[in-house]
Amino acid sequence: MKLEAMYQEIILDHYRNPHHKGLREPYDTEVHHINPTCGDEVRLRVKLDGAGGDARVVDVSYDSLGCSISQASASVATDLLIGRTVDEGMRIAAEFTALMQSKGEGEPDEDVLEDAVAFAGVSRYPARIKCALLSWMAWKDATAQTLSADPNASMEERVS
Amino acid sequence: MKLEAMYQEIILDHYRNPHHKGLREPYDTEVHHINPTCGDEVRLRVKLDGAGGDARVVDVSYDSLGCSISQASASVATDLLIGRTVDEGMRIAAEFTALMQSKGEGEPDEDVLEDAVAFAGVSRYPARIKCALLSWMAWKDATAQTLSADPNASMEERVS
Amino acid sequence: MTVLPRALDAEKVRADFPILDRTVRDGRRLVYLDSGATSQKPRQVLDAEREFYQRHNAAVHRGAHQLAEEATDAYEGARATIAAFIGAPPGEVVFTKNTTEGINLVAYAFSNAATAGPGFERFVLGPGDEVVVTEMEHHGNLVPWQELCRRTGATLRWFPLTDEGRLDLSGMDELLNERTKVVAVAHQSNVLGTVNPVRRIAERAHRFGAVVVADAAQSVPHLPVDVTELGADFLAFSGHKMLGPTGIGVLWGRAELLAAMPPFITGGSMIGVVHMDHTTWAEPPQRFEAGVPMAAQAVGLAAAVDYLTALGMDAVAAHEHELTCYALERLAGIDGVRVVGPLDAEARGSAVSFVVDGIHPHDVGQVLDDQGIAVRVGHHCAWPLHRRFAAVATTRATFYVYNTRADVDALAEGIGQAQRFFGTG
Amino acid sequence: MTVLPRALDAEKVRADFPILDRTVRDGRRLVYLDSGATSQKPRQVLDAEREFYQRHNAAVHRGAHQLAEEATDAYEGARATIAAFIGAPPGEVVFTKNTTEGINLVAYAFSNAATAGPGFERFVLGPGDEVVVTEMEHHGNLVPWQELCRRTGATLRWFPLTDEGRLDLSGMDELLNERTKVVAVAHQSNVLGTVNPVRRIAERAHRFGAVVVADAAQSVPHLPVDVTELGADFLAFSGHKMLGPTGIGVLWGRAELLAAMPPFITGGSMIGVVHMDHTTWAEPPQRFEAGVPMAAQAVGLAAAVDYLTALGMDAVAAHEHELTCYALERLAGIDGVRVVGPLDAEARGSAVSFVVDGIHPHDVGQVLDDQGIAVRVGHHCAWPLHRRFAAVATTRATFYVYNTRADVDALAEGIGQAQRFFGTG
Ligand SMILES: Cc1ncc(COP(=O)(O)O)c(C=O)c1O
Ligand SMILES: Cc1ncc(COP(=O)(O)O)c(C=O)c1O
Repeated sequence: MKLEAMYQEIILDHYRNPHHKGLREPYDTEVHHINPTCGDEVRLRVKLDGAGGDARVVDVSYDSLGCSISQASASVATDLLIGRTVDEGMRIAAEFTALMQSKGEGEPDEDVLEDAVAFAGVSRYPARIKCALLSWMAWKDATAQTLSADPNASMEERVS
Repeated sequence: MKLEAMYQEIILDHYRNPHHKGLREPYDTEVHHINPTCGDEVRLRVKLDGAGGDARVVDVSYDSLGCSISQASASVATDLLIGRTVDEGMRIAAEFTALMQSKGEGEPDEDVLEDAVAFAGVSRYPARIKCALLSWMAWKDATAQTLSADPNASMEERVS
Repeated sequence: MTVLPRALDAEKVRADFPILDRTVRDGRRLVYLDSGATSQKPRQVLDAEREFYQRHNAAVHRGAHQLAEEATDAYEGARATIAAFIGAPPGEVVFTKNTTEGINLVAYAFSNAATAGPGFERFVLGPGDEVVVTEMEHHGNLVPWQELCRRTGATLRWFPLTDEGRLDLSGMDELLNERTKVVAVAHQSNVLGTVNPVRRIAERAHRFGAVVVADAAQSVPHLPVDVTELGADFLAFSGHKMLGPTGIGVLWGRAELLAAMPPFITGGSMIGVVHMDHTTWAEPPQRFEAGVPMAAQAVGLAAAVDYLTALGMDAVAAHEHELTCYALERLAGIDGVRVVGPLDAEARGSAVSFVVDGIHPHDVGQVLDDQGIAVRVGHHCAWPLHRRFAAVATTRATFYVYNTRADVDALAEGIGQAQRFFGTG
Repeated sequence: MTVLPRALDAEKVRADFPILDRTVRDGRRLVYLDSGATSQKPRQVLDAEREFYQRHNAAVHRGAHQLAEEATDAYEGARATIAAFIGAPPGEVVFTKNTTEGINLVAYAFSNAATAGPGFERFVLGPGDEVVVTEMEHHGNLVPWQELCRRTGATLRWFPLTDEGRLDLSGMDELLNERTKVVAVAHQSNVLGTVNPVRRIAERAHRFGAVVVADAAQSVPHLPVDVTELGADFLAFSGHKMLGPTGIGVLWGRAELLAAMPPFITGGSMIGVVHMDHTTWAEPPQRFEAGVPMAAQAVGLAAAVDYLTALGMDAVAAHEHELTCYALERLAGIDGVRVVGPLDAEARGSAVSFVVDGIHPHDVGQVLDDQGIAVRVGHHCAWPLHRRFAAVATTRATFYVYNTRADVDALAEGIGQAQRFFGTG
């Protein structure tokens, strides 16, 4: 059974008890991302303080429909992102994306990714990578929109 | 060499010295048929006397561009059709069409088809059957148009 | 005395499918329950394709040499075989790459007719006209009609569904009326399994002169289908779902409609005469087959049809019916499992979609996959249908000629395993 | 010092093509000179397809089980292989069923743009706009543009030809102007063999913002083609002409144009979100690949590309160049034979079309066929070109990797045989 390699305890814990879940005020931008192959969705809000890469991520809140991997990933993402600067967050997101694309060969840096290292096993299952990335994509999108203050884009359905 | 089975002497004779070739007056209907796979063309005129199936085929004249088989077939067709009634002509045309579709298995009736029996070998070559039928199709079309006196259809390019 | 259909011997059938011998996920027996997405191929089909390439390959309809004759014979012979399979004359069968292309071909005919010139008025569509689909359609029989409406200004309407997963025909008398120009409906739903009463719908639609398109992607592979009995005007299906190769599909259409229909994809081999400034069209079916066609795949599909015919489509349907009954029974026996679709197997094919309380379909599918069981999870290209049943996604098992009761048992046990793993069972 | 390309060993190549061992017409050696219509397939390609079906077959992009992962990997791996072959990123490669579909896909984008909503304005076309083709186009790169003009009210214009069979570019400055929105041109003519200066045309067309479509059906199989060097915006070609399976083709397009292009065939797997009343699109290339794709054929085409890459496209081109020179020389030596197309082999591929005085091409082809020589006769889907050269039809020989000088000799002798038979030689 290789199931445990994918569904590490950490993942199941975050899935059962997600952190920072629920949509909160105040926020700058809300996005709605959808995985077109399975229909999973996340609504995610970002509140920043400051401008550019040095802006601080004051809050990330979300509501989502999806599988254990996408739920746990959203929970882990908020843990990692809240309180960082945008630049730091983007670096972590890049590291996590690289891990997901590593086909099980990645050697995650626990100092950077913390609980997110538990997703290493997911990268062996191509169909699940999008689940793990859904909320990260949404966060990147919402953050970019906030920084460029594009008022239109916020509420439309986006496909990750 | 099976070439001779296809290019019977009778066919080559008609090809080199076609009968009734050239467009003549008077005529009721002229049609222009084209073989879309190779571009071969025939312009064919029909002059009938009378109405319905008993009408007499007074003249069939034609001008054509095409291979030995299509040229010889036009020549043989005019030999067989001029002077017959429309009903007789249609019967001969049907017999000839059946022979062409016989895949080399047909046993042509020489009393009906006369020189046209020489085309039996052509039916083994699917790509050439249309050549042999081109002027027959044109004659059937021109005759039908004359009998129904459809004035529009006469000069457009038709595909056989 | 009724004659029972020959029974299908699934074990014997399995021996013809090399892929079923392989293992997955570290040595698990492959339990393939995803034939609704695409079927596996028997040796006979692969052999037919290879034989074509190794002996007769040439461009069909384009050469005067022996190989070209043989290739053309093989291609047109395949057309005749497939036409006979659905009770149609060969001239009414158009080869496409898949069901989706076939449906688009008809949809584009309706918008192209506006500029196609005389002879094609039958297909002109515009504002005020209505196109009717159903809420259970696969995207392949929904989006092309949405797009047609967008191009022409016609209005899209649809049949709703009952809670049981059947078409709700109660509003049919209003829905199908003098404005209705096209009715497009799945013969068998790829999610619910529901077999729709195409004939009844067609009879009403025809009163108003509407054209009826049946999406037969999930019916022709699984049921005996005769186009005359079905009553539709067009029928589209895919080779890859019926033991045939990928890259080949069929659009059947009534001869008089095909003749009145402007072309879709244009190019070589579908023309009458070509000038720089104008072109005329060949007769159907050539008019709709531009370019060098998928000849080897047509030959492969004909071999698949021969294979199915040898089994007997009645026997195929009976075999699937038995598996469906058994699967519905086994699933009913598992607490926390809800089937989305009819719970009885009448007028119902073998697609069995379900949700498991507390476990997302992706996670159900993952646990099944870990045991070698291949199912599909997601919206199965029927997103509006899933919204209707308030499900983001479902897990779907589909059965075919090579499936057995043991496969159903594996599925049921696998679901139990998922419940244990996620602590919900 | 110049590095000579590796020479191609045609005898060794022939051993990979089982069909070349067969005989035709009562025991004649097959001399296959019809690769311009479709090529033969090496064992390696047939093996790759079969291996896919027997080991990895599943619907790509649609499942979460192991077979679906493997099938998706195989399909996307094929895309990457083929993209690399033409110097493009994988995301710019769209799979189609053939060249014809690829060109139609672009042509329909221009008419669909009118109703496609925001984001697709780049492709809107209308009265006053001009679409430019050439008089040497294959129907597959002519009729779709005629039809586009018919749908949108745009005007079709074309480059004329010189008597030698080259594009007459003398009027280019007038022909390509601010009204020009599309320029569609064959990279290599399937009748004349002429290789057209796509880059030069594209440079002028791009000054006016026009989109340049190259029909590469006859170039990608025969020459090293790099999309960056070529300078076009779209490139279409067919697998079956380059040792690959039937039923698969490629449309390459620049990423920024693909992104701004509305879809053509709509249905499953090309969507973003689907509601009953509106739908959004996936990103390219998925946006243009509706329905279950021709996965096995993509894998087969990738194997064909690997085969050609192993031979080296420089070596392939050099081999064909040598055969073309030799064929032009042998044909020049026969009284009463006139080649339609350039008489020198510079900027010229291996399609050699000709007429024989006093013998119709059908009859020439028949005599050749009788000797086992497979050529094509007719207008080769380039009817306006034939009118331009006052020929109802021509006889065409085309060469590929498995042809030899002995095949050229057989052709020359066969023509002599035809002249003797018809008493003209
Ligand atoms: C120059 C050219 N363009 C387009 C085509 C069309 O290719 P296909 O029939 O594979 O779509 C061909 C070949 O038939 C060709 O030679
Ligand atoms: C009901 C139904 N319609 C249409 C399709 C589309 O078929 P294809 O993807 O082969 O075009 C499918 C399968 O995917 C289907 O199940």
